Amino acid sequence: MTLGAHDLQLFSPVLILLGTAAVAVTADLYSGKIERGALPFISLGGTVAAAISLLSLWGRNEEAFGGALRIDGLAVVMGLAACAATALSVLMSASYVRSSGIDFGEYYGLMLTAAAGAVMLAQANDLMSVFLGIEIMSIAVYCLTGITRDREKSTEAAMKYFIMGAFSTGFLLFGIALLYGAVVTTGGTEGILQSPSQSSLLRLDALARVPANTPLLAAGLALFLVGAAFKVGAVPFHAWTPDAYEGAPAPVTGFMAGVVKAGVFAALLRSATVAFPHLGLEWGGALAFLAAATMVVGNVCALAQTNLKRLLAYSSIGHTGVILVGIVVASETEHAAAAVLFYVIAYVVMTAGSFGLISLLAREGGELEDISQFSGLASRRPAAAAAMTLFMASLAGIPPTAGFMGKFLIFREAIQNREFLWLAITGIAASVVSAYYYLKIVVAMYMRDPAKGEEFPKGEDRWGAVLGLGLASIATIALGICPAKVLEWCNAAIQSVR
Amino acid sequence: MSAPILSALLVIPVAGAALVALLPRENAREAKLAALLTALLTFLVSIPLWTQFRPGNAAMQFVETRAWVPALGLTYKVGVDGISVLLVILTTLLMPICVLASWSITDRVKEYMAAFLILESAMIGSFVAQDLLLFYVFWEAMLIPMLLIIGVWGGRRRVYAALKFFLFTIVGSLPMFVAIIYLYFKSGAQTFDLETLRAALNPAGNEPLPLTVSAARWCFFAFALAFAVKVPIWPLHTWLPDAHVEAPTAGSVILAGVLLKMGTYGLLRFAIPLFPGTAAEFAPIMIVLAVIGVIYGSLMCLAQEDMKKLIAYSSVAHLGFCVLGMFVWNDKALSGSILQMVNHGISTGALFLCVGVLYERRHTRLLEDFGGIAKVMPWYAAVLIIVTLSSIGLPGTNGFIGEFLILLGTFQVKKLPAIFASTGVVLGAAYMLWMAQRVLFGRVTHEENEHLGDLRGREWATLLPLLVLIFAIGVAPNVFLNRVAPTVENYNRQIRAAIRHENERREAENRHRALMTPLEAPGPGDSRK
Amino acid sequence: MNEASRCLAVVPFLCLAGFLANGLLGRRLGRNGGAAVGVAAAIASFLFSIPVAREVFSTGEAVKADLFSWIDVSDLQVKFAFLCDRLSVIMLLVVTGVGSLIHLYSAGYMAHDASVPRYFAYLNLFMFSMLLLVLGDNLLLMFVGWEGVGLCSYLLIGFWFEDPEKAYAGRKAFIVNRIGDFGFALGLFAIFMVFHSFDYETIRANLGDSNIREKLLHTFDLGIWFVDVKLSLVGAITLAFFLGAAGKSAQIPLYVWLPDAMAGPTPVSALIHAATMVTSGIYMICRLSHLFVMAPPTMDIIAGVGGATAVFAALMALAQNDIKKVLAYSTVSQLGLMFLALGTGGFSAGFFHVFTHAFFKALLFLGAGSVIHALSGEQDLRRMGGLKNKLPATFATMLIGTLAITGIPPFAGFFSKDEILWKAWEGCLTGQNVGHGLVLGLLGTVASAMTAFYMFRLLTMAFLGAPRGSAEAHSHAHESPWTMTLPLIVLAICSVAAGFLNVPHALHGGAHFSAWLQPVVAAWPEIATAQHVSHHSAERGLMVVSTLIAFGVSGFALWIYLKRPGLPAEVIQKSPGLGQLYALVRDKFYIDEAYDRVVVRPVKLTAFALWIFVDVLIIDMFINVAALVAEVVSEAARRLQDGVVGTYAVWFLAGAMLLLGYFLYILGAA
Amino acid sequence: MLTLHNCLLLSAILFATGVFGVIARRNVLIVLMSIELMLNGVNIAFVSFARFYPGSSQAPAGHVFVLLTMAVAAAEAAVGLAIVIAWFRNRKTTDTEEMRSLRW
Amino acid sequence: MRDAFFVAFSFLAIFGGFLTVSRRDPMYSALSLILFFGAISGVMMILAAPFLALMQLMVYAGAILVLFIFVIMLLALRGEEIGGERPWPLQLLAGIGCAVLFGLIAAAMLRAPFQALPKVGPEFGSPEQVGRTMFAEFVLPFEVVSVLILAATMGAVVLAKKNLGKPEGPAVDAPKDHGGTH
Repeated sequence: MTLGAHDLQLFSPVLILLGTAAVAVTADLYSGKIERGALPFISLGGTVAAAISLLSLWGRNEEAFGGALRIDGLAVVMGLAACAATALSVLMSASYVRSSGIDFGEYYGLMLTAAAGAVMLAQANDLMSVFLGIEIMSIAVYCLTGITRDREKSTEAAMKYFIMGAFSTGFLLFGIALLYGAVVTTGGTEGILQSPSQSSLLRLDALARVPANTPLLAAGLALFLVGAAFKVGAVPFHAWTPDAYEGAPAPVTGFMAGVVKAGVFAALLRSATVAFPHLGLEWGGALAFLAAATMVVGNVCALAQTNLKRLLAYSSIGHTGVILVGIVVASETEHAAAAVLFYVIAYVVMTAGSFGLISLLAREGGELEDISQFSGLASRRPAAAAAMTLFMASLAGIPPTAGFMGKFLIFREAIQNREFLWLAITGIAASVVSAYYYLKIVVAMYMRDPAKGEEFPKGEDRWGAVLGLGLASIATIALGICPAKVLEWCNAAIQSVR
Repeated sequence: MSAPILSALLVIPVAGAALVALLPRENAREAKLAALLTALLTFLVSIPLWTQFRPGNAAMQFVETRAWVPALGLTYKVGVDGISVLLVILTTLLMPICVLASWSITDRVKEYMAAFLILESAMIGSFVAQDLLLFYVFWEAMLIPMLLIIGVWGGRRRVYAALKFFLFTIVGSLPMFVAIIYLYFKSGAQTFDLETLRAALNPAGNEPLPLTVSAARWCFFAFALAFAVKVPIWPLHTWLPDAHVEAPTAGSVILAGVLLKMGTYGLLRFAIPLFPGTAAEFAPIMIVLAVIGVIYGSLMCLAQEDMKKLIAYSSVAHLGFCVLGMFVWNDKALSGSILQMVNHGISTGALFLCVGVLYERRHTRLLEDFGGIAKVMPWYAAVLIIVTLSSIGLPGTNGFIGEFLILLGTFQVKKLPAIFASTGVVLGAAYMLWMAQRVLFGRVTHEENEHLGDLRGREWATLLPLLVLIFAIGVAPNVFLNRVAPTVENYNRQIRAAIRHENERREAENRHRALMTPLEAPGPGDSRK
Repeated sequence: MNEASRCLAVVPFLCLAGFLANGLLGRRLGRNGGAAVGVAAAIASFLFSIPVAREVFSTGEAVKADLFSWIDVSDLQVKFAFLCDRLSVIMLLVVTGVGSLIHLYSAGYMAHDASVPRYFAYLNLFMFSMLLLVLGDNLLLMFVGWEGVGLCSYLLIGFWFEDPEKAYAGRKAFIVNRIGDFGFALGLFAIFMVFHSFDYETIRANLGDSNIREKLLHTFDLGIWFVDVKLSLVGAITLAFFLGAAGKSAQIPLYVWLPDAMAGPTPVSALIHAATMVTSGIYMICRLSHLFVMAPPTMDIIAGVGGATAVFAALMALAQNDIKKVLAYSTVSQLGLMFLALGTGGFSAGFFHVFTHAFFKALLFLGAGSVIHALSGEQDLRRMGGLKNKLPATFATMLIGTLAITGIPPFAGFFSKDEILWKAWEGCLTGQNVGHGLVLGLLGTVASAMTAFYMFRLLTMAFLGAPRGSAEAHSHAHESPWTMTLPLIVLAICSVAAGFLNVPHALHGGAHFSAWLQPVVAAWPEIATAQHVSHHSAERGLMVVSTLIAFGVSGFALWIYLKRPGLPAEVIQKSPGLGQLYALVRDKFYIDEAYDRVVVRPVKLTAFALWIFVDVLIIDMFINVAALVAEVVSEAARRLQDGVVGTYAVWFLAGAMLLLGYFLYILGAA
Repeated sequence: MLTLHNCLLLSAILFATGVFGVIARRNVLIVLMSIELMLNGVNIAFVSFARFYPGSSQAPAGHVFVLLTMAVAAAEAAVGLAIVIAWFRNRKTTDTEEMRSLRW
Repeated sequence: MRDAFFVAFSFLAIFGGFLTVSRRDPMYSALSLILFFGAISGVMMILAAPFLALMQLMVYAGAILVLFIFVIMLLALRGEEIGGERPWPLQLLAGIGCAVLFGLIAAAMLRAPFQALPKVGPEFGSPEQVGRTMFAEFVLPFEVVSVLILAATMGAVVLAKKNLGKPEGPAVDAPKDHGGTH
């Protein structure tokens, strides 16, 4: 097999993103500070272009690079989610990076590269591309986390994130190795080995042909899940999340919360449907406990947080739990998979929004992190406060918002299956808790008086963040009120995987 | 149906809210005006609901159905019948009054008005929604605006009150959320459409009941909990006094006038029709709780020093009557309790307005800070007395009709509860007059009160419509009842039939099971799993 | 709808119009205007009721006026309609007639008050409600009026609301009445359960229906509450209604509000708390007499309570020094007599006493009013005396009133009271039910004897003897304006004449009044009425005895308070026992205090305790604790995140091992 | 004894050793090295699978994967060390237990 | 013979690994890594992957290890900067944990079917063969890895630069550049 125009076309979204990344970096290289204002536009343009090319791929379920990638609905939808997260984050960053002195090309370059990684991960159809996708994404994100390198917190976050990340990479890789072993050791009977193609050994569908009771498969799957669970921050692999989210610059946090989840959950769904269809129950059972633990721990820990970013980090853990519930149920009903897609999209939007607000309010001194610092925001910046309230409501799952629809979709599926009812009820209980801490923020913004001399920076020069917030808010409401179309796409996407 | 009146009612306030929000912050006055006009417009639009309503007709009217999310069985279906039409109009009527009553708000007027208008849409939505999930969406959508109204423009302990309100409600309603979804699947109807669900859950013929006894119990419990919190039914009522005390005047008016009705309305519209058998099974408990609410609430009033708290507790008592009237499935009682919902909205709303009048002048609500007000504010005194009388159900006022019908109807079915509840009427007289006396009569004890001005034009404008209604309903209740009655009769007929039928079916099933395998018969201790 | 019924339809609304005019435009009308409107409304209503009365008297048939259908829910259909039959026509005349007189009187009495319009507004509203009560053609309308008059008495008692005492008295009246109304309401519910209607006619008609009778007489066991009490349904119903009546007509145990009600302006006391409202209980029982006679136990209870009240109240009247309080207790006592009559089946007797009592008690109150007016607010008998010459008209009229109430022939009181006593003694004297009759009879006689005493005490202390009050107050005392004296005179005439409407057969009279009421009230006990004729001699004997007693006691009272004013004091000095008794009586047996201790305070205490313990301590505490626990758990949980990578790795490893173990177990086992 | 099992055991041992290093050591650099150990262990696994199940190919997928792993390892090492330097600039230490500014 | 070498290299590797994780001074660890990498490449040699063995030496020993040592010397750590040891109970716990982990994985591995060592041709795993496979079947990964390295370089440069503000000097080096742009 050689790489042809066809492959490149299918691969174009990733290429566009990477190209834009290179352009951003080089543009920065060969230009003075003046043109730096153009970087966001470049990156935005690239992202939009990538999104468009993704859309152009909608409906054609084809494989590229000899099956290494599969461009189908799932890939497109999750890719779009990643692009959306990127676009929003770029918007949010525009003013932030300038105020914190990291407005150089590499920032956008890394962001776009990570996005490319996520998009590729969403398309990955063999273990190797899964691995590479995750790695590209992760490495870029490590760097982004530490990019404000004169802030101790930032570097420390990067350090922790990196150590744990590399650690988990080891597990993931070992898992892949064992899966590979499982394929080859059992493949002889199936006659794959005789096939000239080596790459086919690593394809996900090859795993589907491995007998379920192969020990190597079991171990490999376990370690593979460990790696994935780490990336999405599921308990007990979540420990890095709060630190990384708190330490990273706000726009980056929003970015990684969304993009990483989009990519990894896409991979999980794909492997669940393509690689381990025959392990549905076991897979579901294992994740069910992870999901429950994740929802509980995440929300309970968030309750006592006073640092907004950290609180949102824990809340994101909680949401991971909910999504995992969806994935668990997906092993039974395919609607659940669609629900997962929808939830990820909703999550991307509202998270980007809520971190966007932090970026918007950041100033030279740094970010507003402590909840008390948001006191009285509503009286100084009503629009921002309103938007934040919207996002909080959405995260808490209060209608009519995207978050509510997402929860509704996922718990709907969970409740449908008697054996997952307990998950749904756990989730509901957890979201009661979550309602409380999201409320704390609203209370602070609206019902407390601003601290002495607390000046919230004005929004004039922050067109990007403002625009981003606006878009996120609209999307949050729209997804909450008329989700029909998006849901259709998600269903179609899932159909296309099967 | 000709014009989409209900949709208009849902859209106009939100649009108005958007308009208000877009106004620049400086001109608060324009914001108020815009809000007022929007509210009035909504009211005008809602008038056809009254005029074009076909009284003889028990079915849903002004129905609009559109696909919402077909994939999930969600439909946008709205309509009103005799039960809800009065409440919708009550809402649209109270809203301009609230806006007027909030004229003295100076802090963040835009947000205030916007919150109110959004709240109005949500409330109307919950009254007209005929799709369970649609209802749930509106139901929860009320939370945030109300939270802000209490928490931002409220009194000293407003944050506590707001949180309490929010958490009580959300803890109550999430189980309902689960139950709704559970029904969607277990009913086998695969829809959230209320009518279809009801039919599916109460099959007419001999096809098996979709829910097991325990499942039905859990679902009913989930629904009842959500609504019981809102009503509030004892002992879930403690959020109410705090919320009322802290909320701004208009907030209290809306809270008492409409929000609490959500609970009773929900019981009536959803909890009972969906699970008639279970409702009948739990009716004794509900009745007992209602009676406790009546007496307990009245007693509480005797212990209060804060006027708003007193009135809040009186709400507990009044709504106890409403709940009592719902669980006997007697036409008179039910008509009474529906009317009583409206009455309570009017009387208690007016009471809160009266308190607000004093509060604006003296910035206190403690009874001990007043006395002899009748001397300085005679008209105010007259109004307060009238409202008080209507609240204690004096004949000739609206309160009498409601309470009398409820008690009369209940007595036909259940003697003791009716008798005990009737004592609430005596206590009611005791505490309300006690309040009125301590505020109005005696000598003027505080010199600050010497020169309080009497009611102003704006305050008249807020109170007059309510006064008119108080007597209108009291003297000519038929005008209102004949819109309610057909629905009520039809409703009770259905429910009673359903109860009978379901009980027979369960009997049969149990006998059958007992014959088959004695062990599998579901006992009351059946758990959720 | 003929002319009479048209008038009937108008009558109550005239008063309503007066109320609205005075209430809404009071400021514009001013004092005189307000008074004029009020009086005009009352008189107009009287004039309009004349044709109605003529119609009724001429035909004997009821006049009806349907206005509109009021409440109409499923099987509950209540018309807003008026009915004026043989019973209500009398009340109609009394209310409008006496009412207009008292309105007129008030115009003079209140002339100097600050808020005349408000006063007349209330008074008109009262007339309206009272007429509703009387004329309503169904129990529900009666109930409306019933509560309406309660409201008005509340407003009028607390008319001078700036005095907290008065306001309190008003509230007390209302709440005590509400307790009675509670009974009334229960009665209504039960009635509806049986008859599915509130209309008098329907009820009356259906009483014949056998299975309804049988339903009514069906007795059920109340063993759950007390030890083995059997009560027939009708018994329960009538008891409930009697509770209502007791509340409104100030019988034991609900009489406590009436004495305090004297806080209101005196004309009000005359109209509401003597002539009309307080008698509505009797009216109601007469209305439902056919129901009551089905429940002998209730009848006995009524008789007993009535008798007891009569004596008890009279006893307290003996020792009061406030002129109005004396009259108030006397009213209670008289009402007690009426109930005594009702309880013994003398519906017409009781109602006749209502009729006559309306005149002379109103007269007495108004007279007292004019005395108070003359002494510019002085109400204490001990500071009066010697007013005979200052207020001749008042004195003359009040004398008549006194004679009437004392039961001196041939004044009105004689005939009515005699009939009551006869009904009371009847059981004894006819030997049907000796013990029963003896007790009731004695109660009645004692009560009337005491009446004679305290009335003459009052008269003497007020008008005769030497002035005891301050000299200049006495010198300023003057006869009242004609607006006040005129009503006195008219009422005095009535008090003389009214009696002759019902000269008993024993005196070869026609007993027209009883005859007139015959068709509308029940006859009970059947035997007695059957043998009525044969006991005229006994009846005459009773008359003589009671008359003698009346004369004797009155003379005694005159003698004491004229010749030996100090005597009571001395007696009390002599024997401490009597002294304590006197103190006890004077302080009204501490009933109010007892109620306060036993009922009012405990309720308030319970309320407070419940609030503190249940609401604040239990429910809210539970919630707060839950919140606290959540916070603590969360605080603990977040501490696990100690920030050390190594620890994170440990969890990671643990998780990895769990997953590995899980999959190896699940799949390895497969 | 050159058997698949032995090779795999070797890889597992090396992997476990690396894990131990990550958990038990406090010095960042040593932790990073331990991660390298883990990756090498994995490489051994790949290679041995490739060796014992070569299939028809002369260069099985395992080999290619090992190459990728090496590249990735190199990249990670570069990034990791860069982060170490950045962090060292701020905190003047390489002791992971000093990473306490983010916790709870 | 081959078995003996295998065993020897294995033990060397294990020993080297043990040394690496047990030294207190990173420099010693780094030095013992050399031993480890060497042993690994030996094992690879025995497992008939000469090209990989070569790569192992070049990449790991040649690049990564040098990088490590370079950084160690750059930081010129002093005692307290190196940081202390974890308390022994925790180390013990970690040891046990890792043992268990090893046990679990081993349990899975040992239940893999036994496979006799298949014969392979001399050119098995030769650079030529590997290259052929790679460019024939794994071209995407190959290209993507370049992206990965580009990203890594970018990040490393950004992170390791002295201070923020205007970046000085070229950020990326030319040869890696095209990796991102094709």
